[in-house]
Amino acid sequence: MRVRVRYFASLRDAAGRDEEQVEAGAGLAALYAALAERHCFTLPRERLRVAVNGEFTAWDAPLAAGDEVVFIPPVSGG
Amino acid sequence: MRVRVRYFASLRDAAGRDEEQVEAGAGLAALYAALAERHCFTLPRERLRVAVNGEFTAWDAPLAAGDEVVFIPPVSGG
Amino acid sequence: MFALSDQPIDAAALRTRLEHPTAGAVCVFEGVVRDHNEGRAVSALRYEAYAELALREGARLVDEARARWPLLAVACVHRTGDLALGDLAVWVGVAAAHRAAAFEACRFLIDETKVRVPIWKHEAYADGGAPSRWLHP
Amino acid sequence: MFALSDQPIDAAALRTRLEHPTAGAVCVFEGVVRDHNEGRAVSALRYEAYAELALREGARLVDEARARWPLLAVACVHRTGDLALGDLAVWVGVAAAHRAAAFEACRFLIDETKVRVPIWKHEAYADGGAPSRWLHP
Repeated sequence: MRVRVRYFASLRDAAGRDEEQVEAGAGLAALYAALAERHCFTLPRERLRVAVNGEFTAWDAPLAAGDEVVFIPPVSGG
Repeated sequence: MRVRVRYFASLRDAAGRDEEQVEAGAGLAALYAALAERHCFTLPRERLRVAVNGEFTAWDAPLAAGDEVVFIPPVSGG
Repeated sequence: MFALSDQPIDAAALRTRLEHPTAGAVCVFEGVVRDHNEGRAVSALRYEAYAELALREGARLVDEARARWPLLAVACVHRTGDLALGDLAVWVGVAAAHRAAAFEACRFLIDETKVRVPIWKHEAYADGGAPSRWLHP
Repeated sequence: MFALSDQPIDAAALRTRLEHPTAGAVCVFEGVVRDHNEGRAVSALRYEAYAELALREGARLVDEARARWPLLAVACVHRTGDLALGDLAVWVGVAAAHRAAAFEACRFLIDETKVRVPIWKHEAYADGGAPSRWLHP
């Protein structure tokens, strides 16, 4: 099952891209672990939130093919 | 000993004047009591502050001839 | 600075007094003349100040705020005279490096202004029966 | 309303959105780009937002504030893109009948924006040695 992952802030810099299509059969936590290894993300998952299709969601929420996934680093607006 | 009393807000309306020269030999509390009777002030002294020569002062502070006295009703700016 | 103004308050001009290179947070409070007070329709409103003491006490408030919080700029202006609905009655603005100080000092300044500075409000009411009055809360 | 803007924030235009006949209290918070952060001289600053979710979460914040306090008007705008020193990064304005609600809701909105809305700050520093970075507090 393929999903689209979009990257923001330091994750985009580390990934070197705005987005990519990836395999995500094992859920969001496993997906972040795989991408962190591939792109050398240094933020541990515990410091992130995750959004699917533009809404915050739980790390164990189910995924569907074509979903848009965003891993959300600690925010610093304001 | 004569002092100058200036009136503001409801005290001015009740006194019908901005200021007057009055005898004040017995101190500030006695002066307010006398003026309240003369002008039918309804505010009890406990609800007022008093200023002499442009500074808040205690009710038992000494007076000198020519002092400017202002009885300060509860304020309502803001 | 603490000032009285018998002319409409120019909020934009006051805001420029808060500019400072290390100011990261600006908090502004505006008190506006409402069309109602305590359930009565207000038709006219006037503020009177004992100016000498109001300015002195207002300056003291600003000094106290600067002593309690690390402020970079403070401006506080209260109207006097006749006001119309929607007019600014008071403008308080504070600049600080961080927002906690800006919010807390701004709140302190308006709260203390309302209880300590010798300024009085006179209200007239639209419903014919209620007489106009000085507010002495 | 909660909005993002890639153009300079027009504070005066936003202030007019808070006008309301029963508004007696207006509280405004402005976050301004400072020349220093954490002891380092800032030379350039950029904000990036995950816009779809930032707008949705921002609108939720405004709804939550309206549920907690009796507000008459709310406006909240956050900048994105490249900012200069002194530029407004965020503008939050609240109108209410009384000042407690205005202050508390304004503070709530900026506090929650800073921890919940997906917007990130990128800083570059004037002192040559320090590399630019995304802030992930």
